[in-house]
Amino acid sequence: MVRGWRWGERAWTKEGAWRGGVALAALGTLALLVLLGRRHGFGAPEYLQFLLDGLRGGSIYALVALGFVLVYRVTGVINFAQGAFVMLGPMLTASFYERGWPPTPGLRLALAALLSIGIVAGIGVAVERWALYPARRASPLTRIIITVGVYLILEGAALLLWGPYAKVIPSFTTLSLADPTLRFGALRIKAQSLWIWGALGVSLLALALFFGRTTLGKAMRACAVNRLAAQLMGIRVDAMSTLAFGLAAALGAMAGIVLGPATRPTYEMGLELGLKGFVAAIMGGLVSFPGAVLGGLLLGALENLWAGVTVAGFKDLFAFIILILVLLIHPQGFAGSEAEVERT
Amino acid sequence: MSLEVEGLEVAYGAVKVLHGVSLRVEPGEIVAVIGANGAGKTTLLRAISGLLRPSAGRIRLDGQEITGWPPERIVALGVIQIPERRQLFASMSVEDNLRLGAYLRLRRGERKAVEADLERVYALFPRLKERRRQTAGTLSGGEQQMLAIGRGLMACPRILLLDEPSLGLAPLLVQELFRIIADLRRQGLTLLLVEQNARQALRAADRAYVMEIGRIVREGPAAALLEDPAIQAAYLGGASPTLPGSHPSEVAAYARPARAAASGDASVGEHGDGRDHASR
Amino acid sequence: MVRVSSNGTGEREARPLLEVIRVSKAFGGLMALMEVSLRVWPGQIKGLIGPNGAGKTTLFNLITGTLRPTSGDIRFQGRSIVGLPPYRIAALGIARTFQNVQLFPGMTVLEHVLVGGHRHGHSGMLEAILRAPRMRREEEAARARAWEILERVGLTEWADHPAEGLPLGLQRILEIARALAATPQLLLLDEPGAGLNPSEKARLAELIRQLHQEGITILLVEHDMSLVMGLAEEIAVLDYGRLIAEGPPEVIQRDPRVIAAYLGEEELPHVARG
Amino acid sequence: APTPTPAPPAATPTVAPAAPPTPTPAPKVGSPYKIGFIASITGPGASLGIPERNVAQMVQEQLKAQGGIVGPDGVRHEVQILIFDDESKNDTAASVARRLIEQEGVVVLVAGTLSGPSLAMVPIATEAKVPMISMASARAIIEDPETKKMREWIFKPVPENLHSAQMQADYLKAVGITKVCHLYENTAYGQDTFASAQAVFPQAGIEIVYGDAFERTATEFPQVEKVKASGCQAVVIGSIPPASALVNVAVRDALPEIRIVHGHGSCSPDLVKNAGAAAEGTVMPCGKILVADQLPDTDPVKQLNLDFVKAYQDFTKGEPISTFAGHAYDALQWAIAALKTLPDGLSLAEQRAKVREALEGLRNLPGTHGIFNLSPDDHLGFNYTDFVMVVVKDGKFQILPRDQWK
Amino acid sequence: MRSPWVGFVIGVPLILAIGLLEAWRPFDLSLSTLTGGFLTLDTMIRAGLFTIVLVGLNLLMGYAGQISLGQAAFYGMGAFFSAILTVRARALGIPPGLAEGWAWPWLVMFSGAFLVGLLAYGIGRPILRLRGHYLAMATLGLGVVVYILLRENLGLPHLNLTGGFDGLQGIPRLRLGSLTLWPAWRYYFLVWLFAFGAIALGLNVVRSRVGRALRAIHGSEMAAESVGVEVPHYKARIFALSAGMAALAGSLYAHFQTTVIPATFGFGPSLELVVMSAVGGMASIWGAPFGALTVLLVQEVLRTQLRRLIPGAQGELELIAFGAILVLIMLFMPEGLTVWGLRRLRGRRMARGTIPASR
Ligand SMILES: Nc1ncnc2c1ncn2[C@@H]1O[C@H](COP(=O)(O)OP(=O)(O)OP(=O)(O)O)[C@@H](O)[C@H]1O
Ligand SMILES: Nc1ncnc2c1ncn2[C@@H]1O[C@H](COP(=O)(O)OP(=O)(O)OP(=O)(O)O)[C@@H](O)[C@H]1O
Ligand SMILES: [Mg+2]
Ligand SMILES: [Mg+2]
Repeated sequence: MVRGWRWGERAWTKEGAWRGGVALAALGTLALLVLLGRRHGFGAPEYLQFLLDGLRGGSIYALVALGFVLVYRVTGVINFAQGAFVMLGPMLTASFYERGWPPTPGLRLALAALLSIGIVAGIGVAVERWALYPARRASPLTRIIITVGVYLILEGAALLLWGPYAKVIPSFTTLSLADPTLRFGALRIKAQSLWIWGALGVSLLALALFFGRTTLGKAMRACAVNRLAAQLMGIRVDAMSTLAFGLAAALGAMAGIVLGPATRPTYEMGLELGLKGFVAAIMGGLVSFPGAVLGGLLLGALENLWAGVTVAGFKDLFAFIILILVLLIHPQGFAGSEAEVERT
Repeated sequence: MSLEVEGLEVAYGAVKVLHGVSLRVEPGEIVAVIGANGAGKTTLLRAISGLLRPSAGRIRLDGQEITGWPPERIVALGVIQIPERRQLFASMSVEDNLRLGAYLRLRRGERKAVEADLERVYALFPRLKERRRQTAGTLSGGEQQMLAIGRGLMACPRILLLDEPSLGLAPLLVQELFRIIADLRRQGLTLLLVEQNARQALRAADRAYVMEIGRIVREGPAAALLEDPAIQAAYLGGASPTLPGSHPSEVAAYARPARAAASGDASVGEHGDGRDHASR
Repeated sequence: MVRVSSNGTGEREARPLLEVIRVSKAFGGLMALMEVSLRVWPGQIKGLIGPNGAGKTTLFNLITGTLRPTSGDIRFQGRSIVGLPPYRIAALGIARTFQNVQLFPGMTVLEHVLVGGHRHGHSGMLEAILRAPRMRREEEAARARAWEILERVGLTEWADHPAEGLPLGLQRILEIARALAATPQLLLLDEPGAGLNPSEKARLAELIRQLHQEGITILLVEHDMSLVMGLAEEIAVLDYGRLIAEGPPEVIQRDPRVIAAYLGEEELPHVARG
Repeated sequence: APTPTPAPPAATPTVAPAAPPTPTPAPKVGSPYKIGFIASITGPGASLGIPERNVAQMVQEQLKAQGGIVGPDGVRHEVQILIFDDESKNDTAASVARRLIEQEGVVVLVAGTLSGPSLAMVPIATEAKVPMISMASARAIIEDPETKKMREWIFKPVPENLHSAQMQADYLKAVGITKVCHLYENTAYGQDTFASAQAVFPQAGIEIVYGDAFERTATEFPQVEKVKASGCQAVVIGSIPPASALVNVAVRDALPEIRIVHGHGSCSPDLVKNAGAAAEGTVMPCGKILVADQLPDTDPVKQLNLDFVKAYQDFTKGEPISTFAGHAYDALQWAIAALKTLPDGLSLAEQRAKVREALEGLRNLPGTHGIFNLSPDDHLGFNYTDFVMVVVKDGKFQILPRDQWK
Repeated sequence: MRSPWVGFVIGVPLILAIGLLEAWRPFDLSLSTLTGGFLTLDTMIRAGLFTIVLVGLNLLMGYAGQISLGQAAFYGMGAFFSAILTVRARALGIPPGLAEGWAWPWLVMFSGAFLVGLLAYGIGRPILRLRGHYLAMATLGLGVVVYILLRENLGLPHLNLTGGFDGLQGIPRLRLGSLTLWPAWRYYFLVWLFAFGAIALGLNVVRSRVGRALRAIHGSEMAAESVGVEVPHYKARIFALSAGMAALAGSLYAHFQTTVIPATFGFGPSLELVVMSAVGGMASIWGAPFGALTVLLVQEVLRTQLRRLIPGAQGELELIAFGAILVLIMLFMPEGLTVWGLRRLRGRRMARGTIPASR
């Protein structure tokens, strides 16, 4: 047994120490956060507020990340156009809403949102049919670059259509610009946050159930894992990939729409959201829905905490350092249990 | 179910691999196809399944022409292939793999029957039951092969195309496999069997075809071929210096013409996209 | 308490080339290998057989450093190699082939063999950038060696061919060629016969025998009994991660446990020792 | 001093689009002049660059309608405005500038929506000896930050954050505030507002007790907690809508009573559109263009602004006016004014040199933001008192005269 | 590819001819007048700079198979290293005798490339343990981190080394003794000298033991290790080499543009580099100049010609058209221009350069 132990020791000095060190660094950062906050005299209410706000921002990242995961799971493509879908949703909704018909604002908003989601889903389908299906034999990187091209086209089109100015979507709760604030003691929660969390919860549940439990969901996953085998099972691989793009586009549009009242949508909002959503998806292991949500929430919360206690200019720096740390500790993302496995 | 292939020609890119292959499988029959490495056996099965689109020739199932159909339609007719190199869903669990085998049945709502079949497959391969939650990609080679076979069976085939099913199986399991094949046949299933283990294949089969460089060169009752000295020498292990395949450089030279430029599209068929249904 | 049977092989003077000492490997809760001990002597062809999932490939992965044992020690030439990265182990003179062929897509057959000879080169990045004379000399020598090896295994005609276009049987031969180019002392072959037809297997056996005569030690995993029994001087049998038998082929073939777990009642192939 | 235009007061030389072509009896026609116009039509600067581009197109039409410009020697010259997009990227800006200078032979560049691309074009214009008028605000564009000397060839008609900080300081002092928080967007513009405030406020006895940046795309503003903790009496926001509107909302939400002061970047109807009720009561220094209709009739730039706004809205079919459109207009007017001083028959190099001289000699030139007085030591020529303080009331911008500051 | 050096036989004279044309301007002809305004010397210089970066990137991505979405960061590091040490030389206390000599910028340039390479090696060891998308993400993160550090004055605002958002201006032109490498055509020769050097270097690497090892790593790390290829070393080294080349190009860029601004080196530019690499053909060294030239040229042509086709077309339509052209290129030449072109030239399908998904 002495030998076994000796080996164990060696394992510790290499892999273990490495991971331990990185984990220690992460803990240290967290301690630093608290320490820095003390400087401003922050107590629990402030931290809680940061956390709550961060969870809202994080929920948006999570919603965007779900779209990435959806497409990746089915087609093996990282869809950089996802950000554009997120942008198109609220931009379309706002412009339909501005039309002023039907006169009932609530109905108008609901109709506008539904119509927009439908249109964006259609765009998603079109993108898959016309730009990705013809390239189904090309390498993943080639297809990823195609999605970059698609992003540029959609962004350019939005700029042409709507100009560079921000649009306004009314708060879902009041149907006016002002979003009510719910106060719990010193804590403030925007009413729109509840909508965002609701949308996230519903989407996550729906996706997890669909992909985890239904045959169709599993079949969609199978397409990306082994295309040839999927065909041999009688799965219509091409239809699945189209469906995935349509769904992801609709999901992205929905994310953008619930985010709409919390921000002011512009034609270029897709880039930043797409990037953060991508980060969240990767942190979650790229194929896991709960992982992506966890990734998004974690990213949002930490980012906001950091911005709250230190200089905000470094917010993104912090986010990406966290990302790199997560990847180094867990090279497959922290929820990547279902990650691709290869064996001799 | 009967299968009829007539004058089939298939090419990878510009390189023709099958030069007019014709064969028949009668209902309830086991037909074996044997041949050297690279003769085109796998290509033939892929074409039948619709994964590759033939440039000429016909494929008929029970008299109905299915040439050029997309694979999902062919699979829906009950033509199930257990492909070469297993082609598992590597990152999914063993059980998910098996269930996906029954994808079309589940879509049709045959939930009960599928569950029953799942148990039957587990009974055939207890190892798989032990490992039902394990990721398919981490199974051992032989376990993977069992899974591939089990997955094929889950589809409740009417005609089963087997591409080297004994690859990587331990001797005991190879015996088991051929027992299963015999069983299936008894149940009325039609089988087309491609094997390197030619002796076993010929023993199990009713009739057999011998393929060389994309052509059928012999056919006949399996028992007769098994006895044929030329066949024995070439494919059953009795090496004789006069036959192709007896010396390294000769085999290489022998297979060469078919392949001289075949590499052009090497990745096409591998990934199941050799066919081209880009008709939309 | 190292338990290595040397039945029928007599006393050995030299120390074992490879020594696997009470090695275990767990995947999560699953014990793929349990306290397996094994010795491979210089110049031996040793067979390793066992039912599917017995842990043969896992053992190969442990020896070559692709996986780390959960406990136990592995020694090569008396020196522990546990914890070394695979390339260091390869540099010590252990080469292998893979059960699921592992090729370099896009590279030709010749290039595969050249990569195999990688460890004999010494020129680094800088010399490559500058195309230093030493590098060119090395390159020439490496090519000559690669051609030699291709000739031996009969792949010369395919030299400039992308490897992924080869039929499976030749791909397996190519893997052996690639491993040979590393001039290993110990060669691990994982089911080299799978997917070959009988006459091709015969050629394979011939090749393995030749290598043996050249003094390369071989550890062979194979399910084709006529192949292993014909080649191996000694056979170890794994079942469910445990070593259940070890000895010369004649003995193993008759071992009831091996028959029950692995061989079945099929007529045993005629064993011709050469 | 070469006052550029002849007769009717310099105020409305080229504005009226409907004005009939000058009835000068068949003047000689000289070679056309080219103005290179580079704006950030796409990319992050698009919300600034697109109005600028619109102005360039509008001015081009006006010039066409007028049949070009007439030099001091009575020779008529066509003027072409070559419009290019720099994609908000420095490299593209530099590349396009080189192309315009070398291939197209422009006499003067009106170039740069953002400070980055402007700065990238500075060395190119300087080396090629081409006068360049930027539409961005950073001081470093016209002044070398190391030597504090004017850059010989570079001009800009855009007030700086320094100016608006002075105005803000005046205001804060007048209303008796000594402790402020400063929130700025994390862009070149935002950082500059902060630097300017740091330079100006202390002199007026105002302390910045807390200052921090936020991302332009942020949806959450944890900085608000620190504002609360710092105990400041007012929040100064250095940002551009929609970001400035979102911060405004967040601050208002957490601190319903605190005074909010914006910078001139927020002078756009977008602020009100995006912030809604939260914008009520906020004040900010703005160029006069925003509230031209409220200016007293005596104001020398009132008419010019009214005409410009009308022309712009006619041309763009009702786009809201923005200060950036005003900057582009001023920049083009400077260029045209300078071109008008050129006699016919000069070489390109001579034309460029002459235009540069003419630009340095512009005096009392009315523009959308005030009266400009340029000199070799001042390539901007703006006086911060030309800003007006405005307050948002009932969703509208209203002038807040000094005597009403409280 | 029998002899990849054929490229030089065509490329070098062409580049020389263009340079001489610009230097002498016979009959007032210039590159741009000859090409109808499509191609300018400026574009050629930029293409040369990107070629240097892309050769490194192709080695890293096309050959070794390690994706980098943060290459612009190394480009930026080189640029800022040169900028800071020349513009801020005095403030940093470098003796004027040294800092004002003509050799100083060159010294800075080469040591910058070396240091950036060294740094990349250090970063590469841990990061390159990641694979596929995870690696892509980590390099993307790295790029963003570097960009923010440049933008935020390395976190040391009081030193103001990088000049923040506005960056640094007034970087001197390069000199060789008393010869200033300017006007543009002189610099053009310098840049393309380096570019061809990079190509030659890249070709040498590819056709060597090292190059083979890299491709093997791309194909199967496990198999490569099994024959003794020191996978981590090679990955880190090629990462360092590509970073060093990017840094060198960055320095050259700084002396060309004379201003450096952090936004030039963010995520967008990194992505653009990958696009250029893919358009040119990742798995080929000659893809580098073709990719750079094609992308730049398409942009230029759109910028100058689209308005002729569609009156009033500007930025927005350029963006759409560029996106569309990118999609079309990738649809019809999925392996990039070079591979596609070579196939056409040889009139037969040659071996696929890209590596199919390993399933
Ligand atoms: N994807 C492909 N691209 C190009 N050529 C291919 C492809 N797949 C197979 N080939 C070539 O087609 C020929 C027939 O191959 P096939 O796989 O059908 O043979 P096989 O009889 O199944 O051989 P094996 O016994 O090795 O499985 C061979 O020459 C092979 O090299
Ligand atoms: N990564 C892993 N996770 C979980 N189980 C694993 C993993 N790798 C291997 N196993 C299990 O360990 C056991 C031993 O596998 P191994 O591949 O060594 O078998 P083998 O003897 O080579 O079998 P075969 O003859 O089928 O190739 C198998 O049951 C396999 O499922
Ligand atoms: Mg086959
Ligand atoms: Mg195995």
